[in-house]
Amino acid sequence: MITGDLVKCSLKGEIIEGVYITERDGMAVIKLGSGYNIGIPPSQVEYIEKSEQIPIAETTVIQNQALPELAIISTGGTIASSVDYRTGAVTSRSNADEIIRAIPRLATIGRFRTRQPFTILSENMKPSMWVDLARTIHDEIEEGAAGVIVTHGTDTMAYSASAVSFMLDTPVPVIFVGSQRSADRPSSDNAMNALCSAAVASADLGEVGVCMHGTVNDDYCAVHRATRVRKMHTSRRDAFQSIGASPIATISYPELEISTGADAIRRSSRELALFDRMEERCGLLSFYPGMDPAILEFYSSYRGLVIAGTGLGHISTMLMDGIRECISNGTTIIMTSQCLHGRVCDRVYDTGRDLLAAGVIEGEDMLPETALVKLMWVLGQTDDQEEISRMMKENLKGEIQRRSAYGL
Amino acid sequence: MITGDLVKCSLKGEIIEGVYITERDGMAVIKLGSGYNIGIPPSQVEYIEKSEQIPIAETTVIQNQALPELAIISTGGTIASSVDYRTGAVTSRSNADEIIRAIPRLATIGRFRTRQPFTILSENMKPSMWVDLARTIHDEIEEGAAGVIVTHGTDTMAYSASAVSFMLDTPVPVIFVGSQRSADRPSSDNAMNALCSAAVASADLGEVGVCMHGTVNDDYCAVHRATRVRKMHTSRRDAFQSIGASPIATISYPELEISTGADAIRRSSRELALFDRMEERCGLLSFYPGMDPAILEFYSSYRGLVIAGTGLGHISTMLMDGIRECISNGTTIIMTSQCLHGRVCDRVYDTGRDLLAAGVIEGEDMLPETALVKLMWVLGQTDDQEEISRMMKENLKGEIQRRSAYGL
Amino acid sequence: MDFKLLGLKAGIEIHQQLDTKEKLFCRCPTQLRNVDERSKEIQRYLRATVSEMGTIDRAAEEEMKQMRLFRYYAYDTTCLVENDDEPPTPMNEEALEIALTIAKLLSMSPINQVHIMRKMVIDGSNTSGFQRTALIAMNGIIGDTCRIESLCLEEEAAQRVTDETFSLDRLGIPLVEITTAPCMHTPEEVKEVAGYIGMILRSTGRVKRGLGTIRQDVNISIREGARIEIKGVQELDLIPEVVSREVQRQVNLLAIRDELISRGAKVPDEGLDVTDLFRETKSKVLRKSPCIIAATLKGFGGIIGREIQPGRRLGSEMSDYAKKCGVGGIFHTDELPAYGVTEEEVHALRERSAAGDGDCVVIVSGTREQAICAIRQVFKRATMAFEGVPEETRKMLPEGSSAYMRPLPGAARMYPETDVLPIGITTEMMEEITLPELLTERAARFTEELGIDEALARQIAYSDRLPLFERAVEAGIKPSLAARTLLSTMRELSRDGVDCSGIPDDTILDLLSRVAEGTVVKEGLPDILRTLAGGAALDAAVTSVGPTFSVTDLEEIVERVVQERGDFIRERGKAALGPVMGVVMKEVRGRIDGQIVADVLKRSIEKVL
Amino acid sequence: MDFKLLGLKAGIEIHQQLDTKEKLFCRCPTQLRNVDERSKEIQRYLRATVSEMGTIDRAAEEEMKQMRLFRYYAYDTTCLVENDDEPPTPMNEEALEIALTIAKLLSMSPINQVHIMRKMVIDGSNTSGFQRTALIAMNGIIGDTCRIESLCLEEEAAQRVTDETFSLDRLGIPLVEITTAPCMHTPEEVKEVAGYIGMILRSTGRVKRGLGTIRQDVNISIREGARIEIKGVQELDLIPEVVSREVQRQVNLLAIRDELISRGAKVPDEGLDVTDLFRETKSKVLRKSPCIIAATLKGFGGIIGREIQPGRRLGSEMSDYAKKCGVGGIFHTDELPAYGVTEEEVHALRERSAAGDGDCVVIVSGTREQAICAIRQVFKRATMAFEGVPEETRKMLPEGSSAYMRPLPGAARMYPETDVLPIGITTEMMEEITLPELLTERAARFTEELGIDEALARQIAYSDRLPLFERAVEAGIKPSLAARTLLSTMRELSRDGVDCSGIPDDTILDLLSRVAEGTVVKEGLPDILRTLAGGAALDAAVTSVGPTFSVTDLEEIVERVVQERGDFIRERGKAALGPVMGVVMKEVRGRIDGQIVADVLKRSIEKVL
Repeated sequence: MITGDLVKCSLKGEIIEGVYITERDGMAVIKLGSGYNIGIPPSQVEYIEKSEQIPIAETTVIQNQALPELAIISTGGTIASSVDYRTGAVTSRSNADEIIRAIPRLATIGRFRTRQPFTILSENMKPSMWVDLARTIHDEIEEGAAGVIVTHGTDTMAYSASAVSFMLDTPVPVIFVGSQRSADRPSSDNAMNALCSAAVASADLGEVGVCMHGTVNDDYCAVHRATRVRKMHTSRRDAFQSIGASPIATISYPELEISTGADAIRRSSRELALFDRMEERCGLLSFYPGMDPAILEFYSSYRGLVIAGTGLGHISTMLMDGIRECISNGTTIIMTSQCLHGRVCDRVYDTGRDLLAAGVIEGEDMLPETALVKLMWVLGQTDDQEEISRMMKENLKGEIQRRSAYGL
Repeated sequence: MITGDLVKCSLKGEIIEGVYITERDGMAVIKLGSGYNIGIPPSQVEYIEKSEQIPIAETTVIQNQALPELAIISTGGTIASSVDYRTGAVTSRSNADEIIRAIPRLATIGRFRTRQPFTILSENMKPSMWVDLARTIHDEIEEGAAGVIVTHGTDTMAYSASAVSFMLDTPVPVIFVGSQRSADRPSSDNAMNALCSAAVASADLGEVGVCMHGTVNDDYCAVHRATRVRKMHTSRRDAFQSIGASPIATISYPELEISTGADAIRRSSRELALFDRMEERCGLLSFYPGMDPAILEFYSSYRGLVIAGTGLGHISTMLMDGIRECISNGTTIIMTSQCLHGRVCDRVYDTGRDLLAAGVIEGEDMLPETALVKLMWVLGQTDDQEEISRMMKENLKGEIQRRSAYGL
Repeated sequence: MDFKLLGLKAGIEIHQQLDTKEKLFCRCPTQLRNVDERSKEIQRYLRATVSEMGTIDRAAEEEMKQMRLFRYYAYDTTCLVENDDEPPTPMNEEALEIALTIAKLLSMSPINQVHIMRKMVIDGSNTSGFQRTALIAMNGIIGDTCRIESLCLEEEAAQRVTDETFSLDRLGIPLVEITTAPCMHTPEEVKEVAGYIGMILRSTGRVKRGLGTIRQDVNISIREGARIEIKGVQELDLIPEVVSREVQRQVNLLAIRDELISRGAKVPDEGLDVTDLFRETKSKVLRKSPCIIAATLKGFGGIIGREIQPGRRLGSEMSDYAKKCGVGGIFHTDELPAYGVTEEEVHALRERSAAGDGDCVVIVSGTREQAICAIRQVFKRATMAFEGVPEETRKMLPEGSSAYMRPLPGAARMYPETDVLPIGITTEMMEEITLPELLTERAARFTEELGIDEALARQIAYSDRLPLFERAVEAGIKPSLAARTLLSTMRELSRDGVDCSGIPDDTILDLLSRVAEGTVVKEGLPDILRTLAGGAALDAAVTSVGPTFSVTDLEEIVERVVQERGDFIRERGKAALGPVMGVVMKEVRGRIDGQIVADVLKRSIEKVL
Repeated sequence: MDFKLLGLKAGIEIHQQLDTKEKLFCRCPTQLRNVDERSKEIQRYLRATVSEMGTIDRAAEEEMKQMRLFRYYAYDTTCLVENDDEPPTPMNEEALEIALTIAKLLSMSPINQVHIMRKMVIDGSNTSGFQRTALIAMNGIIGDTCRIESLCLEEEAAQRVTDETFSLDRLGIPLVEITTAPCMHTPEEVKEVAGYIGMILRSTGRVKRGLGTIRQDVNISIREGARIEIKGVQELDLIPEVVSREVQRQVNLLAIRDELISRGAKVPDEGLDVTDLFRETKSKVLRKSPCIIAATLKGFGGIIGREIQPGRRLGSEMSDYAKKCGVGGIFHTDELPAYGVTEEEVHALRERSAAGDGDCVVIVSGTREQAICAIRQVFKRATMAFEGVPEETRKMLPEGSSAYMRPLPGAARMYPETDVLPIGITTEMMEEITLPELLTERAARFTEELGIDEALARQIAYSDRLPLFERAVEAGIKPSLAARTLLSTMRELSRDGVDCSGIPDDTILDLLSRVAEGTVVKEGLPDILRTLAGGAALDAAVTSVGPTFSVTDLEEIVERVVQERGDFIRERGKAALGPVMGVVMKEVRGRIDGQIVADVLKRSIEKVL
């Protein structure tokens, strides 16, 4: 039997008809006429006939040529997915017509073309894919896209956005968008997030951002700077938060009115350029009490290591020898803080001063994850130790804030 | 020359007298009569004589025997430190008289006795020290302390408090307190934190908490449940935050009025008991895109591993083989989320379901750091895999919340 | 009406909330809250999602005609799951066990592997836009002829506070939905079956009691009619009326069908803007309306205004359809002139619409968009009239008639809940379930063991206070006292407007024990309960009704009264007991048992004689 | 007064804000803000910390007498460092370079390794409770006889808004503190040295200008007197007055000392509660006071009321000390009866206090705690009177007298700033510094190169508009026009109450260029500047003052005027030029250069003649 076959099954003598869906944990899953699925022993299921294939009725999509051309690059994730109502399987909508059919109001904001460099669950994202993604975005902008929307699973969206931010100098908005609740549910945040991201992709912005719900209400979306954003909740719609910085824009819903922050980078401020080398042999290590110093041996062959230390950027003195060993082996080590908020300062306590003396670079107020992505990128750009150190300490794409504003 | 020697030094012919402090980066550091320190080449410094040792004038401290007896256990950290105004060296105040002399109002709250199991920078804290600390606290309570105050460096205070929380069933408040700004400065948060912690240590509470500034103002302190607290800022006074939970109490300042939360555990709710075995071979691994699966080999000999996965608790499928290998080697693996807020749910996506099938245990809404400490403790209590799994999923000391309240 | 002749087939769906500690897919308590206690609000839109078939479920589509912002009240007893901001937990095992118990009581076959489904509901009552539901068991038996089709375990929807505002406290409370086959053929039969199932449910002792915790939906069709689901029938006694009115409606609709066909009636394709006709009208609604659209329904004259059910006309049905577009309703010439619309205006309207005598002109008003949407809905319903009875979900109106809610939902709105793993139901699980004593059995036992008469025993067994009754009897209180207090006394108080439902069981038990101990007399119970219902504590209530009154106290009064009336007593002899008793009772009523008074007085009179 | 005879020794400390892009220990701009622009507030207590020596610095202790809650205004231009919620950054290199430049200009020796210190200040003006300061250089030379002791680089304190409220915008702006040796011996000399150092500072072109950006503190002592630091002398011209009034104060205090000793005066140990004496007094302050404490100072009669400086008595000094306890001041019998206190009350007070004729009774009022604290402060200051002059930090009062602030701080309040690493100053760093042209040299150059007279050249060189002047000259504008506009014109406008300081340099430069190009006439400058100061844009200002006026326009007017006055002109001949010029000028003043008018008119008259 295959999915869709009409079957009959007996339940305590009573005969019931249904559609065969799949097998699960040794049971045959049958969809009854009422819509309910039930799992019963396969032995009780009997094949009747193939089901009739009802062709999918598709309305024609006409795009308004007067609107700005926006590129949608889909990489997977729930934002543009749809569910097979019979099996529950989730498939990805990737062509413009499909997307507009799902969210018709998009057609009033722009005309869309789509690219799909790959489709993955975002937890399977790899640095090499970031490079592919950055190249795809670069090509789209080069070919005239007025803005780029990247649909992405939320798990690693902040990492990817940050990576693209370092690799790409963009004159147009590059907006990452995802959804926290699957697109198949009427309450999904996908439509609002997609509409807001389209609105901001055609707005006066010239940098890489992440556009997601600003609150748990369907009231506005926030666009976060790619290098300052972090997924701060496993499931809430407003999981994405700018850390130590304000969002660069907000978009009201359903009005789609955009309000841009004072320090947002405007459209055409930068020339399009791509620097797409990433050094993958970089790691991120979160320190904890009792950490075995031997772990550093694992990283000693790495080109770069970001440590998320405690407090102002500390680790146990037990690790100091390993740190020195790594550095003498040519590993660049960046200190960030597992506190996430606030600035690393290794000049206050002895432990910190020892780290500085050993050659550890203070990561200022960079998020540990952003520091990792940046380190991969910096090590892809240069081998010169002084240049590496200079670039890591310099604010390149908003990842470092020279001042720690109060109230964020 | 030693610290305190009177010296004269010549500065472009001019002779200046001062006190020799130390040598730093090849320079002799001299304190001038004006109080300023300067560093000059040692060759320009000439010894005159030993300085007069002025005996330290100490006022007598009389403790009020009518007040509740509170134990102060100092482990180091800036909270009870004082600075040598000549050298800048920081020393720790550890006996009751010294502490009361520094913060006289303490004497109006309780009478104090002190213990100092060790003095370290908190980043050098180790699980074996947690055990010593828990034993010391246990002894103090057994000997009649009405409350225990543990002074602790802030870097790893949350880890230690959490560890003590698991090891110790306490009928009295066990309050960890630290300070974010060094005690030598007039603006230090140490006095307010210490006073608030003493107030709450004598209050109607019977659990382990962390008492720190509730805001950046000197208006109130919050007491956070040990297993739900995290240092969320490198430097702000209000760095400690309850994650996904309300503080269990607040103490107004300077009034020291205590307001206790509805779910706080009251004094004498639990019998004193100590379970002081911790399994140290446990690790915490924060997943990031591009993580080398080989890292899991490092942990395969561990008894326990907490993973801070992405989103609802995911990692790359590239790591699945390593995970299975670890588990088959007997490593207990707990999944938490690097989002910090929210609950792990590995039933929603395939990656998660694969993890569950491999035997990974969902860490519910536990903080990754708390999950690590709990895992060390649980593995110290039992070898039985089912029991381990049951204990890890059960709320023992407030580390798991069965419901995710909205608004926290 | 001869229902059998009409081919009445009726089935019922019973929705019963379960009394579990926690909700079905989260760990919040199943506790209802006062909206004033809300701590937060959230606001969301819902949108129907397209199924794989490229279609939107017709019920969902109906709800989507307007973009509505829903507001939800959250409480400290609700969590992120109700907010649709956290995946659900695995299904509540307690709820599943209760559902399986019920299934076993109904001799149903459990499903081997239960799959949790999402049923799309976008009227705002579910934050997620769907209701989680699982088919737990099938094929049960009830009585001799009737079959239970299915038992589902579902989550309760959020309670509507006002139009677009919902309260999240109720959302997620476990609910069993028991659906019978359409095996009933008279209105009375429907009521009986509903009553029997209700008894089965309450026999578990683990279902919620009280207003709104059980709801009956009735499915009704007659020959040539269609399946109609009438929702929200809360009172058992109303069921027969609802059923017969629906039969009447279907009969009338079928007659209308025949008449329309024979008249060659016709539904137009388009409406006509007649806004200008009503510029000066006295009808406020029309005068203020930015757009008025009219349409002539050829051959519908007199039919749209025809009553099909008490208080309901074909026009009412059209109006219900039109309201989905946000308009207030429709006007039609079968009822005009009226509502401020004059004869002249009607004339002008008919003229403009080129309506003949046998035609009916319908007008709708609102914004242009609303009006266009509404007139199309009218056309839709008018077209359906040629088919007879459209399949619909309807809601019951207070007297037993019904109004249109939405089309019957199709299977398209049901798809798997991927966040919750399926659950296997094993034979062992079913065998481990111990069946509770049925309430009918229990009533019989009360009669037999406690000597309570059959009617009272049945009342007690079915009452909300049954657990309290059983505790009281266990505590040694006389069954008759307990039964009388919990049933008669409280019912009488209730007729006086005193609501005893808020008095805690423990308090009542304490009070009954005091009566048993003699420190409170049973005559005082009504007054004490009345005081307790007002919020007083037990001790205060007892004291307020009167100080405890000893036999010695009584003897003093009796002695005084007997002395005062010595002559009368001596005159009448023992026959004086009655009249003198009245005098004494005037002073002591409610403070001491009448039997004791009689005894004491009798002795006292005997002494005098 | 013969200052040399009195042994006057004076030194000065000059605090000059540096015009850096960022603050000294954080990366905020050095921008002052209006308090209305604040975005947040924070509230903190400060407490003196005990040094290793077991002592609290006496200045800090003085500030601690009350537990004060300080409130700070934060801005979007301040950060967590100003909030004392983040460790400082390394020292601002730009500020260090300016400081070293100044040091080099003053021929000072830089410190090899600069250590940043914390100077404890708990008056609330520093959120941390200390001011970061570093000794950068020592031993400079000024003139022939005077020595610069030290140059420190410090962070500016927060600006006080009201008593306990401070604004964080100023906190952390870099400041150089230049301290001279006590090498000045007359008030005038002090002013000269201060002026010279100020010139050196401004020569760098990298210091802040304007109100409050430079502050002079003066250190003064006379023989047998004591070192007094008078803070906050902002105007150079006031320095001599301040110095001589302090000398006068010290002379008088020494005389009081001698008299007290010769009288055998005595300070009591304790005060006396006299609250009851003033229950009915007309003095509102006393009547409302919960506690009044009196003390008899034996032998102080007449002395406490004695003037020691214009407007200041010994009593004023005692009052300053008492105010540290939160009381409003003191009363003493040398000035009573007064302030509503009657003769009788004074009598009663003296009697109760057992005060003799030569004694003075002091009373303080407030809460009991405050009053006890205050009377002790009075005793403390009275005891000091036997020593003559106590070492003090004082603040300047408007006319040049001074009031007590706090004791001179000791070295105990200085300890290392462990959050900032020491900085090495190498010979190379010093050599790389290019010294700026001194303003004196520049003035000379202006005279020589630009032909401006010496006085004007000096004015220009010292003026705030110097950079603008230099830009103007570079842009080809006549130096005399630029100098006259920037100095005379603006000064005259300022006298009329027109503040030109808000007009941007670029606007002024543009305006001057238009004058140079002839599209604006220099006669129009005052009016245009006035309009600009009111906030107008340049084009608007130029237009508003009058349309641009061409020579052709002028010629028309001239022709008309000359024709009208043909007879007069012919009568007077060339002598008519003056009177007719007056008539023309009435019409065109401010719109065209007078010289052009004269030329055109002259030619026109010649034509007529």
